[in-house]
Amino acid sequence: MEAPRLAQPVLAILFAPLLLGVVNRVKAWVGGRRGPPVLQAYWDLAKLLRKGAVYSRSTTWIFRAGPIVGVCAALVATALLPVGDTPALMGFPGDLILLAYVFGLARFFTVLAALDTGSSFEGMGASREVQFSALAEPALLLALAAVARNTGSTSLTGMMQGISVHAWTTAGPALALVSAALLLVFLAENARIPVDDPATHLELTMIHEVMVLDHGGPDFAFVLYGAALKLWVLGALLVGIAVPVRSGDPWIDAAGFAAGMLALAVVVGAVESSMARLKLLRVPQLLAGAAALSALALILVLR
Amino acid sequence: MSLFFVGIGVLLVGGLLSAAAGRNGPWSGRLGALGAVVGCGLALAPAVGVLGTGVALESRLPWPMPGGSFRVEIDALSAFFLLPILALSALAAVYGTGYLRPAPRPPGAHWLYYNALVAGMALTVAARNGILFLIAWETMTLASFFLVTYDHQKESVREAGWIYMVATHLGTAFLLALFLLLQKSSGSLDFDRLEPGTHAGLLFVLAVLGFGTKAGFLPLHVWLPEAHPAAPSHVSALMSGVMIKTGIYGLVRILTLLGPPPLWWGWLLVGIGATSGILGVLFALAQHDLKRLLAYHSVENIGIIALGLGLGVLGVASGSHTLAVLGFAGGLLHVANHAAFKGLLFLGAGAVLHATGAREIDHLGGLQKKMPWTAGCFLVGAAAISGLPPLNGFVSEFLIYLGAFRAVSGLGTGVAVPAIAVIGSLALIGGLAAACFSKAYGMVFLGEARSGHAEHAHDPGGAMVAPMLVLAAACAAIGLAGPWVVRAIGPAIAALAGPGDLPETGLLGRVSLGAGAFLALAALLAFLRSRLLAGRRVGAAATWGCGYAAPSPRMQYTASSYAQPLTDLLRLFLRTRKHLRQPGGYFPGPSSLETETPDVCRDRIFEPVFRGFGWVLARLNWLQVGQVHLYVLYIALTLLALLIWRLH
Amino acid sequence: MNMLMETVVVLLILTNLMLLGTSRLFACIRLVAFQGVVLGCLPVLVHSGHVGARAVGLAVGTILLKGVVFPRLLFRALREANIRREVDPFVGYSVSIFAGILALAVSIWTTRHLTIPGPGVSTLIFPVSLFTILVGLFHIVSRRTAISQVLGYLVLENGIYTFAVVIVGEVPLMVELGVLLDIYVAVFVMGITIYHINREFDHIDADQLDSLKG
Amino acid sequence: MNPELLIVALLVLPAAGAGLCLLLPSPRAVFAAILACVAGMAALSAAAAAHVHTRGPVRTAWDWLFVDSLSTYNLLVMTLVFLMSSAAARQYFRGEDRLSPHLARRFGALWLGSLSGMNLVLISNSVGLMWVGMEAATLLTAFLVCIHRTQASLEATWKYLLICSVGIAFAFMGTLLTAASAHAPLLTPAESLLWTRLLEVAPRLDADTLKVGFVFLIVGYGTKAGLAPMHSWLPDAHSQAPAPVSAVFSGFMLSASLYCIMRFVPLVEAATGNSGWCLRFLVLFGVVSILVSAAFIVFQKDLKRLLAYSSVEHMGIIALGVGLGGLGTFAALFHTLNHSICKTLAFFCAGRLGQIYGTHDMSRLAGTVKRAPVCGSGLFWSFLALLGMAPFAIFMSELQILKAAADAGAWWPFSLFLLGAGIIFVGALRHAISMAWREPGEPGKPEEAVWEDVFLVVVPLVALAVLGLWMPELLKQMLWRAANTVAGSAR
Repeated sequence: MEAPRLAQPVLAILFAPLLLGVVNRVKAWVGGRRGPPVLQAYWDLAKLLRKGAVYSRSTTWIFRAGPIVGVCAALVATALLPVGDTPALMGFPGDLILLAYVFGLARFFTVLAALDTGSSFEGMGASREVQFSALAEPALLLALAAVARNTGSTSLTGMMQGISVHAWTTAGPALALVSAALLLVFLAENARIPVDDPATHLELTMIHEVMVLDHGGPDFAFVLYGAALKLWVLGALLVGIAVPVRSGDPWIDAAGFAAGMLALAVVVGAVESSMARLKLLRVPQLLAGAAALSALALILVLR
Repeated sequence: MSLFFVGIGVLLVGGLLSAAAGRNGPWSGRLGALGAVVGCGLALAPAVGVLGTGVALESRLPWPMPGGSFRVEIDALSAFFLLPILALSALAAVYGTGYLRPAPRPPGAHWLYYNALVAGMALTVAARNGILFLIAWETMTLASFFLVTYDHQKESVREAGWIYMVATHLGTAFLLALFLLLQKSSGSLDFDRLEPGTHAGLLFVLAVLGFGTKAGFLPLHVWLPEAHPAAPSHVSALMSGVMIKTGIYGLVRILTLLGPPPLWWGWLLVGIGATSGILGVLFALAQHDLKRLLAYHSVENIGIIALGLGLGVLGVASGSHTLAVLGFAGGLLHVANHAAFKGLLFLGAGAVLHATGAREIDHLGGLQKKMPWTAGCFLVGAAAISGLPPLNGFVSEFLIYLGAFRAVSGLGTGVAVPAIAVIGSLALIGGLAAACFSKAYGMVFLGEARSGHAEHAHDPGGAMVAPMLVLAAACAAIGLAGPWVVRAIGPAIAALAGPGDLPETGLLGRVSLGAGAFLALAALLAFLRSRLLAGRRVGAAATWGCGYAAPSPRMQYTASSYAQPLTDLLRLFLRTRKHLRQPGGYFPGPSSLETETPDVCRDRIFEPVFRGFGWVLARLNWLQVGQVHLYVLYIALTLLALLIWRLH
Repeated sequence: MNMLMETVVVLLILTNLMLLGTSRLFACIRLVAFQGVVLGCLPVLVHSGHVGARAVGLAVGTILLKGVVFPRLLFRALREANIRREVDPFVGYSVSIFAGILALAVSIWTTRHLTIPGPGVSTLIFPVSLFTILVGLFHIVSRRTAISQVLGYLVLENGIYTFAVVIVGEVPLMVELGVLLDIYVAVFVMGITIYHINREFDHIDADQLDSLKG
Repeated sequence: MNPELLIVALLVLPAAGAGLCLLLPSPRAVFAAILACVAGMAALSAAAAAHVHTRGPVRTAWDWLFVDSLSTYNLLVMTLVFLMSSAAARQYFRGEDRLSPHLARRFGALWLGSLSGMNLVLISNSVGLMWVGMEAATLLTAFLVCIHRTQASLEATWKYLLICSVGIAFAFMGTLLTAASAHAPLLTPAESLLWTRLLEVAPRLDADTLKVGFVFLIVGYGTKAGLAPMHSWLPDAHSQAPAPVSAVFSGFMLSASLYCIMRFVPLVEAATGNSGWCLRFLVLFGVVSILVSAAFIVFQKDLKRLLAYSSVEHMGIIALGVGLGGLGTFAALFHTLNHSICKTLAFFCAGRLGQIYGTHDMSRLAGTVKRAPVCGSGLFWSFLALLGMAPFAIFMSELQILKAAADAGAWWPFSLFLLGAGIIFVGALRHAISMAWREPGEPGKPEEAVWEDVFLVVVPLVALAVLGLWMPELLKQMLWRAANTVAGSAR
C-alpha cells in the first residue's frame, strides 16, 4: 500500500479537532470576542482522558459502547475518503454506501446510549436525532448519485478523480446544487446551526449535545473526538466536490484540500455567527429542501 | 431426492404422532418439535447439496389427477429458498417447545399444523406442477391459519385469522387465473410446459397480485399486521421470516417462466418496493405493539426485496448482466437475511412477551439488565434489520445500492430513473428503520422498567435462548462472510440473472474488510478505555435529571413520544388518531394522550370495497322475502324469458 | 272431428278466462272440474277413427279424477277452512282477464315458428296448452289462498295434459298412468298440507306464510 | 348375478324395504331395516357398477330400465349419501326422544320410498319413467320435511310442494316436447320416450321442438335442482327438515335432478348440431346460482339456510361444469361426489349442534368446538372443505372446472365464478370462525364424544382429503365414461 493513500486518515486523525477550533475562532472573531485558542479542543480531550468516570445506575454496556462505536465508525469512514486524486485507503466501488452506513451505525449506538440512561431529555434528543438523520440520508445519497451519474463512477475515489475544473464548467449548475445539498446535510449531521446549536445550554432545545449529557471522562472524550472526526469526514466529502483542485501532484492537491477545509470552517463559523437556530419544526423542511436540491441535480445530470 | 421426501415424511409423521400423543402435553410437544427438527435436517441435506454441486435433483411420481403430475425438483432457486425455510423452521420448533410451556391446552394440534406448514412450504418451493403447487400452497395457508388462531378465545385473534385467510385465499384466486392462463396453450400444468403466450404482461400482473398478497406488497399487506401479532411468537417468526417469502419465490419462479421481461415490469416492481418499503416502515414507526411493529417491518423488508428484484428485472430487460446480478443477488440475499433477523426479532419479542406478558412497548423498559441474552440477540437483530454494517442486512442492501448506483452512473434513463428511486427510497427506509428499531430496542430493553410487567422478567430457558443465539450468529456470519455467501448462492442468482460470472459481488470482501477494521478498532478502543480507567475512580449515580430532584421511571421518554416528531411529520400517510384529554383550569385533573394508527390501506381501500360489496349484496334480499307467489313468479318469468330469448 | 277439437280448444280458452275473472272459490273449483271433464274427452276425440279401449280407459280415468275426485277433495278443504271467496287478490279480476288475453297473445306469438307434426291436429293446440299453463301460473302468483294455488296448479297440469294427449298421442299407458297417479298424489298431498296448515294457522292464506325469508 | 336381475333387484329392494318399515314395531328395528336396505342397495349398485364398467351398459324390462356408467356412478353416489345419512339419522333421532314408533315407521317408509323414487330416476331408460321417479321422490320427501309438524315446517312444506310441483310440471312438459320432437316416422310413439332410442336418432330430431322442450326441462328440473332463480324453496325446506333429510336433499336429490338435465344434454346437442346451444343455458344458470347464493350466504343468520344456499352454489358449480363440457363435465361429476359427501357431513354436524343448542341461529351457536368437540370441529372442517380449501377434493374439482373454463376461453364465467366463490368464502368463513370459537353465551358442559359420531365425522373428512390428493384410476375411468355419456360420445 502506497503511503499517499494514508493521507486522509492521518490528516483526519491529527487535524479533526483543529477544525472545531477554527470554527470557534471564526465565530468569536465575527462576534468581536477573542475566543478560545485554536487548539482548545485538543486540551479538552487531554483533560477528559485523564479523568475517571461516573456512570448512571440505569445504564448498561450499551451506554459504554456508544462513544467507542462513534469513534470507530468515523475512523473507518476516513479510510474511504480520498484526498484529491489520491485514492482512498480502502476505496472500492460502492464505498460511499459503507460511508453513509457506518455513520448510521454510529448514530444508532449514540441514540441507544442516550436511551440507556432513561433520561427524558436524552430521549428527546435521540428522538430528534433519528428524525433529522432519516431525512438527511436520502439527501446525501441522492446527491452522491448525481455525482456518480456525472462522473460515471460509483466509488468515492473515482468520483473525486472525476471532479475537475472541466467537470465544473460542463456541469456546473448540477455540481453547485450537489454542493449546496451536501452543505445542508453537513450542517445537519454535525449538529451545527441552523439545525442545532452546539453552544446552547438549554437541554430542551438541544439535539446532539443533550444525548451525551451523561457521558463523562474518557467516554466524553471519545464522543467529542468522534464528533470532530465526523465533522472532518463530511467536510472533506463536501470539499472534495466543491473544490476541484486536481493537479496530479499530491502535494498541491493536499494543499488545495487543506485550503478548502479551512474555507469550510470559516463558512461554518460565519453561518453560525450570522444565523439563528431554526425552529425544530422547520428543520425537516430544510432537509427536504436538501433532498430537493439533490433531486434537481439528478434531473440536470440525467438530461 | 429421497432424503427430501423422507424429511417431509418425518415432518408429517412427527406432527401426527404429536397430535396422537394428545393429552400428554410434554411428550406431544417434544415429539412434534423433534419431528420438525429431524425432518428439516433431512430435507436440508439435498438442498445444501444442490447449491454445492449445482446439479438439480428431480423426481416424478405417478399421480392420477387430470392436469396434475407429481413432479418435484430441487434446482438452485428452490434449494436457495429451502435453506432459510428449513433452517428457521427447525430453530423456531426448538424455541416453540419452550414458548408453549405452560400451555393452556395439549399442544398436539399445534404441532401437527406447524409441521404441516413446514412441509407445505417445502413442497411449494419444490413443486414443478401447477396443481401440486397450488395444493401445497393452500395446505400452507390452511396450516398457518390454524397456527395464527392458536389463541382463538380472543376476539382479535379470530378477526386476525379471518382477515388472514380471506386475504390469502383471494390471492390464490389470482394464482388460479395465472396458472390456468399459462397452461392454456399446452394443456399441461407442468412448469416446463407452461407458456406465457401473447399476454405475458397480464400474467405478470396476476403473479404480482397473487403472490404479492402472500408476500405482503402494499396495499395487499393488510393481513400481516393482524396475523403476525396474533400468532404464537415462534409461528410469527416462521410466517414473517419464511412463509411470506414463498410469495417472493412464486414471483421469481414465474419470472423464469415468462420469458424476457420488458422494462416496465422492473418499474412496477421498483414502484411496489418503494411504496411497500417506505410506508411499511412508517406504519411500523407509529405502532405501540412490539409484534405489530415487527409485522410492518416485514412489509418494509419485502419492499426492499422487491426493489432488488426490480433492479434485477431492469438489468435483464436492459441487457446489463452486472445490474441483473446485483439486483437479484441483493433481493435473494435479503430473503435469507430477513429470515435470519426477522426470525430472531420475533423470537426475541416472544421471549419478552413470555417473560412479561406485555406486548405494549410503553409498558416495558429496562430489560437489558434482566434479560441480557435476549437483549443482546435482539440488539443484533435490530441493527441487522436497520441495515447497519457489519451485519447481514447491510450486505444485501449494499448489493442493491451498488446495482442502483451502477445503473445511475452508467445506464440509460429508462433504467437510471427507477434506480434513483431505489437509492432514494432505500436511504429513507434505512433512516426510518434505524429510527424505528432504536425505538423498539431502546424502549423495551434500555432505561428503567415502565411498569410492573417488566420488573420481574428474566431470561427464558435454554430451548428459547439457543435458537436466538444461532440466528444472531447467522446474522453476524453472513454480514462478515458476504462474498462467500454470495458465491454459494451463485447458481440461484444465475437462474434469474442468466448464466455467467457474478461481477462486482466480490466487492463485498472490501465491505467485510471495513467491518473487520471496525471491529478491531472497537476492540482496541475498548481496551484503551479500560486501561485508562484502571485505577481511577469509577462512580455510579442516578441519571442526571437536569436538576430535577425526584426522577421516576414514569418520566422516561416513551415510544409514542419518541416517534411523535416523525409520525407528525408524515401524518398525511399515517392518519394517526389522537385521543387527547388536556389539562385545564387552575387545578388540572388527570390528563392523557393516546394515539393509535390503524392501517390506512385497510381503512381506506379494503373496508370501503367490502362495504360496497356488502351493500350491493344486501340489496338482493328482496329476492327471498318469503312470498311463495313471488317465487313462482320468478320461475314463470325465467321460463318466459328463456323461451323468448333463446328461440328468437 | 277437427270441428269438435276446435270446440274443445275454445272451451279451454273460455274456462281459463272465466277462471281469471271469478272470485268465488266454489265457482272456481267447478270451472276447473268442468275443464277436466272437457279434457277427459280429448283422448277419444284425437283418435277419431278407431276409438280403442285404451283411449276410453284414459278418458274415463281423467274424467273421474279431474271432474270428480279433485273437486270433492277441494270442496272438503274449503269447507274445513270455512272460506268462500278469494279476498283482495294481488291482481284484480278485470286486470286478470286482460292479462289472460295478453298471455294468449304471447303464447301464440311464442309458438308461431313451431310446427308440431301430427295427424289432424289443430294448430291452436300448442299455443292454447301454453296459454293454459300460463294461466295456471298466473293464478298461482296472483291469488292469496292456498286453495287457489292448488287450482292454479291443476290448470297448469291441464295445459300440459292437453299437449300430452293431442300431440304426443300414444305414450305408453304405464307412463300415463304413472303421471296421473303422480298428479293425484300431488293434489292429495297438497290437500293434506292445506288441512294441516288450516289447523296450525287458522287460515289458508298463503300470502301470510312468510316467516321463512332471507 | 344376472345383470338384468340385478337391476330389477335394485328397483324392488327399496320399495320392499319401505313396505317393511311400515310393519316394524320399534324405531330401533326401523333404523336397522333402513341401514340393511341401504347397505343392500350399496352392494347392488357396486355390483351393477362393476358390471357396467367391465361389460358395458345393461338394458332390461323391454328397454324401460337401463344402466350405463353415468347412472351407475350416480347410483354409487346416491347409496353413499343414503348410507351416511341413514347412519346420521339414527344418531340424530337417538338424540331426539320425540320419535314415536309410529313416526319412526312413517319416517322409514318415506325415507326408503324417496330412495326408490330417486333410484327409479337413475335406472330408467324411459324419460317418462324418470319423471315419475322424480315426482314421487318430491312428494314423499314433502312429508319428510314436516315430520315434526310445526308452523314453520308446514310453511316450508307448502312452498316446497307448490314450487317443486310447478317445476316438475314444467319438466313433464319438456319431456313431452322431447317425445314430440321424435314424432313418427322417426320413432314409434312407444319408443319416443326411450332415452337410448332417442339418442340413436338424436341428430334427426326436430330441433325447434326440442329446444322449447329443453327450456321447459331446464326450468323444471332446474327448479328441483335448486338453480337460481328457481331455488327459492330450497333454503326453506332445508332449514325446516330434520338434518338427515336436509342431508339427502342437498346430498343427492338436487344432484338427481341435475342428472335428469344431463340426460337430455346429449340429445339436444346432437339435434342442434353440437353447437353448444343448450350448454350455454347451463353456464348461465350456473353463474347466476353462484352469485345469488353468494349474496345470501354473506348475510345469513341461520346455519341450515346457509348450508342450503351453499348447495345452490354447488349446484351452480356443477351446472357450470357440465355447461363447459369435456373436462368440465368430468369435474362436475367429480364435484357431485365431493359435494354430496361434504354436505351430508355438514348437515349431520349442523343437526347435532342444533339439538345441543336448541337453535340453528348462528348468533347463538357459539363456541361449538368447545361445547361439542366432534360436531363443532366437524362442522368447521366441512365448511373449509365446502369453501374449496385444499387439500379437500372440492378444491380439486373446482380447479378442474376452472381449468375447463380457461381452456374453453370462457373468461366471463371464469371470473364470475371466482368472484362468487370469493364472496362466499369471505362470508361463510366469518360465520364458521365465529361459530367454532366465539365464547359461548351460556356455558354448558362439553358433550361426550360418541364413537359413532366420531366415525361419521372423521371418515368423510378423510375420504375428502384423500380424494383431493389422489384420484383412484378406477374412479377416473368411471368419471370419464360418465362424462362421455353426457357429451354423447359414449359407446
